[in-house]
Amino acid sequence: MAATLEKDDVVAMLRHVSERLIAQVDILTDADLAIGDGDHGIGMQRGFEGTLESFDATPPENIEAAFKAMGTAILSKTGGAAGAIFGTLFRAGSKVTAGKETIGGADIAAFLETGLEAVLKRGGVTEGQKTIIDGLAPAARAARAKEAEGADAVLSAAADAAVAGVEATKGMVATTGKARSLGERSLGHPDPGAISVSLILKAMQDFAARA
Amino acid sequence: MAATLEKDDVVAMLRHVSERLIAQVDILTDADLAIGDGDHGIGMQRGFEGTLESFDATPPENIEAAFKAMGTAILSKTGGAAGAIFGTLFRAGSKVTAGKETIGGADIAAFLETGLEAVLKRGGVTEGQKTIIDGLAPAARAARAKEAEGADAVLSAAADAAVAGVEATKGMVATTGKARSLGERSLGHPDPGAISVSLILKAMQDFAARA
Amino acid sequence: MAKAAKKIINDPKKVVAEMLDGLVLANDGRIARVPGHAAIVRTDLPESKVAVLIGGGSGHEPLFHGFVGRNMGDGAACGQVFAAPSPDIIVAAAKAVHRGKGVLFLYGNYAGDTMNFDMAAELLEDEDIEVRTVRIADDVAAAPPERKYDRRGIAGDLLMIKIAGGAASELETLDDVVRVVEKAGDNVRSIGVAVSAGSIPETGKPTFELADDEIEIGMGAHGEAGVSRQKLLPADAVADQLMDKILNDLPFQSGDEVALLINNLGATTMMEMLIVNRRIRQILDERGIKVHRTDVGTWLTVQEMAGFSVTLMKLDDELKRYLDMPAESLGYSRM
Amino acid sequence: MAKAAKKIINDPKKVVAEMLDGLVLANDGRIARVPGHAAIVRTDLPESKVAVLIGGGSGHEPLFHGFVGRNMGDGAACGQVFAAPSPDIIVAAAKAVHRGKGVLFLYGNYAGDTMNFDMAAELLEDEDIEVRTVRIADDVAAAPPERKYDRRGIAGDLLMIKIAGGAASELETLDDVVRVVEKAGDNVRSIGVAVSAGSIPETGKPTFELADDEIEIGMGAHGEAGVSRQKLLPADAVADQLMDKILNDLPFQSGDEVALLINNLGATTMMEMLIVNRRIRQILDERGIKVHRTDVGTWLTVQEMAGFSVTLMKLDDELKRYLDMPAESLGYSRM
Ligand SMILES: Nc1ncnc2c1ncn2[C@@H]1O[C@H](COP(=O)(O)OP(=O)(O)O)[C@@H](O)[C@H]1O
Ligand SMILES: Nc1ncnc2c1ncn2[C@@H]1O[C@H](COP(=O)(O)OP(=O)(O)O)[C@@H](O)[C@H]1O
Ligand SMILES: [Mg+2]
Ligand SMILES: [Mg+2]
Ligand SMILES: [Mg+2]
Ligand SMILES: [Mg+2]
Repeated sequence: MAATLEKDDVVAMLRHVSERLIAQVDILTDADLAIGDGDHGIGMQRGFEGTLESFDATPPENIEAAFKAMGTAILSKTGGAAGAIFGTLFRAGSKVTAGKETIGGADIAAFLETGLEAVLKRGGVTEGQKTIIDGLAPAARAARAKEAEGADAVLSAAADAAVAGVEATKGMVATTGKARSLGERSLGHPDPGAISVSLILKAMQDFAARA
Repeated sequence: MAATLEKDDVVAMLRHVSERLIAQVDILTDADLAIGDGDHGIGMQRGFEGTLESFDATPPENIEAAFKAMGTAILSKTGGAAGAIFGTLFRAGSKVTAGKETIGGADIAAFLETGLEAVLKRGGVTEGQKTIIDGLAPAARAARAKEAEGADAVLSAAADAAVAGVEATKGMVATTGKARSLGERSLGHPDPGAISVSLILKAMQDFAARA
Repeated sequence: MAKAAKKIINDPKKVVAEMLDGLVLANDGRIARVPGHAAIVRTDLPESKVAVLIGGGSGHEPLFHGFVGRNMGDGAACGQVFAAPSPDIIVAAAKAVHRGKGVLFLYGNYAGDTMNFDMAAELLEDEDIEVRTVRIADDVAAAPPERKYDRRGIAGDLLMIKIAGGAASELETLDDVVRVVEKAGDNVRSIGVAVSAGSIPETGKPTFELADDEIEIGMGAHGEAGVSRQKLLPADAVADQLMDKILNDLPFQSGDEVALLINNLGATTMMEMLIVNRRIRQILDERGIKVHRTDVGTWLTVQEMAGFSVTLMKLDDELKRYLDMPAESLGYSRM
Repeated sequence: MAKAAKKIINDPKKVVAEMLDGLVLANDGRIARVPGHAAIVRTDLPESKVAVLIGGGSGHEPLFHGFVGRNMGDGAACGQVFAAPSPDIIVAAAKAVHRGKGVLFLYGNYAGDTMNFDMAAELLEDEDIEVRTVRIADDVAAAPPERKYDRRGIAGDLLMIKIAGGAASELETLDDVVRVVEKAGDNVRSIGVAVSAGSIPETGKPTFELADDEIEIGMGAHGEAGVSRQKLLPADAVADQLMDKILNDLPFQSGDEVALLINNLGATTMMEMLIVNRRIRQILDERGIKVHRTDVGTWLTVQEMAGFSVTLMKLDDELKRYLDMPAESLGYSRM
């Protein structure tokens, strides 16, 4: 149970996230097949494989560099909507960790909020349109609510909120992205991008709980 | 049981042939699917429908005209190898009936022989190459052997010989037409064109037996 | 559930990289790879011209990267299968095509493409390279007319690229080129029909499911839902439905001249498309709409998907001029 | 057993007639129907030239009737699906294209085509119209080299028509055109690979059966048997096998220049063909064989069959000249 994370923890956590997500791509593929074009799984896989390669090639010098390297790898390797969105999330979010040797609950909340803000700007959508935002926004709020309790608790709250957010997307009609044209037919299906958010946060939570 | 056929009999017989063959096109389709391109059934159907239309539009004035009209319809409507071959058979064969008010066994034998000769010239193949010839050549020989016995007996002998000829094609390796490239793989399958010969003669035989 | 398609490929993860190698070679020297990037550029690019950069996800070959050539795109940024290219690819491609007169970004209107191309445009602006964007949004099935900005780009892409390529060969400024291409965009309408699904090489899974006796009118180029799923219909009835949607969307009038494009989504036969063309021309004749130019072929595919789309672009003299310019590329060439 | 394909057609018995109507319309006035016949002719045919008549069974669109146009075929005689046209169609087409300098009959070497075109040639000779015949026989899988006359014609058709069209635009006599086209025929080699079957619209039945994990090397354009049926292989291994068959058939030598053509039999993706092209070029590079010109596209189809073929034609300066002439037709156009 880690209330704060050092650079090595963060790198190890992001490695864990990458490996876990790579192992779970089929969930994302199937979710995207249902309401999108079926490439979300392989796209995220490319991004996370790219992250691991980047960490191997250039071990991050600090926490900010670790988050940013992940964002850069996703941005350039994932492509599509998810590449732009998750790339922006990690790259923008990384800035709040600039100069920090350790990060705690408040930092994680700030990371999610700053990332969210950048993603909202990039994608031009709001909550309720059945996107990544519907996993990310509740997660950021839950994190802020627990900011005093340490990284592990914050990640746990954020992950739970994201999972609930995914659940909520089932009841939303998509009004952006490839699922938009489905209209009512998108009802009942969770949003693939939101699922990715929840899996990423869940992997972080599990890492922090063990660390 | 008709030993000789008059013009009206011949026209009625060729109508019967056309109708019977149209009803049996699936046999030809399947045979051509096995060792060719699968169009022999619909090709013969076009030719026989064309024959019926031609008879309706211009009732043949004599026996020669009836056979020739059938050949012309097949030649122009069937297309492909079968159109050229069956068209040539009926058009060339028709010549032996020129000026005849009735035809008997010897005429039918001559019809088959003359048609066969023209077809051999047109197609450039010999017996044993797994073609129409392997139905037609035995039929012509059997017809000549019975020439003294009247149209019905001659057609019966010719049809039986054609059926045996079809059976024999199963043991032949195709060396011409679309089945050629199958080589040994054509073994066991009867030749679609030879089947058509046997069905045509069988229909003639049945007509003559009832006439 | 349909079976995964049999494909003649090597490593499924390398399809885009190997496809690009093969594409460059197939152009017999007329295009080159942008070093280190999934991007290509014409080798015979004139020294001073407005540049046209096209691009998008792969898997729709010959679109987009097959449309780079004389009087077509000057370069292309290539994403992975069905995934927009990342900003770094787009930036590299834009720099490779830029000849001092600015770059037109011309691509299909999808969230992924928009975000990645926009990020690239911002990076290029930092380096003082002028970029203007036209997003192709021709699919009338994707959104009602009042939300045209929400429509996705489908086979109208070809006509748009053709016009952009022509305009950028003749016109002096990026503004002028943008004006012509935007006019073309205002006047182009498409709609497709899906008969059976394609699949992504890496997953092997069909992108959607249709019953054996069903078709879907209006389905998008990645299997996005259309306007109606229905029983298989005769060609004339399908053509009637498609034309109805198109002709009701833009006020085409008697006396109008149009470009007509019938695009094979992959596995449909040209025989079917020509039979459909016959009916389309009957409908246009009845309306007094004259066809200036017809293209029937395979331009925007969705892997081995079966189905086709119909595109009409209303023409004026200026659009005709650029559309009719000779053009040459691996995927589209016409004198 | 594979299911019958879903096709967007009207009456299955009318596919050829309706397709031809749609084809003429799609040519925007450049070709016309020969009245009363399943045949087409260029409307802009020069007053005095050697005529090139192409043709064969339908169902392979754009081949043959899509290849009528400037510097391509002057007219085409169209049979029903997979069935050679009858002599009366061929005679009518030949008369429509004849401009006093004789007619070249150029078609694929199949028994049905040979018999019907020969009958037509005999009828035309009776009317003092000079006819010469070149049968295309490029498929190395169909027979060993010593029985080249037994080989069938596949996608090499396109290069042959291209050369015939070019030669007939420039050369004065039928003899000269025949000489060039025969030389092209001596120098062209193709082989295909089948991945899944197409079907005839009227029967709805697939023309052959292949297991889900099988391909067949050397299969013909109507599903005629090839040289080996085997498990699905990576693209490079398939390319190796195809090239091996071609390169061992004609003594291609280091320093030779060739035209390379990769033809989609219907439902194969261009992505796959480009991946194969990459490997083909590696093989040719190793052998020192230079590619003068590449075409990758959909030229000879077998309805919705999946698979492709590779064609090499060894070139000299004369063949290059005619192959490189600009040509325009609905199915093939290149500057
Ligand atoms: N404008 C947007 N803002 C935020 N997220 C978006 C936007 N558009 C799409 N998404 C997210 O992207 C996900 C799809 O990602 P992916 O499949 O990788 O991209 P693509 O749609 O390009 O195939 C969707 O499930 C949705 O969550
Ligand atoms: N050269 C030939 N001489 C005689 N019969 C032939 C010849 N070539 C093919 N055939 C016959 O034609 C039949 C096929 O007819 P069909 O399917 O209508 O033509 P195609 O081969 O053009 O598809 C074969 O079964 C064979 O009997
Ligand atoms: Mg997707
Ligand atoms: Mg046949
Ligand atoms: Mg995508
Ligand atoms: Mg046939």
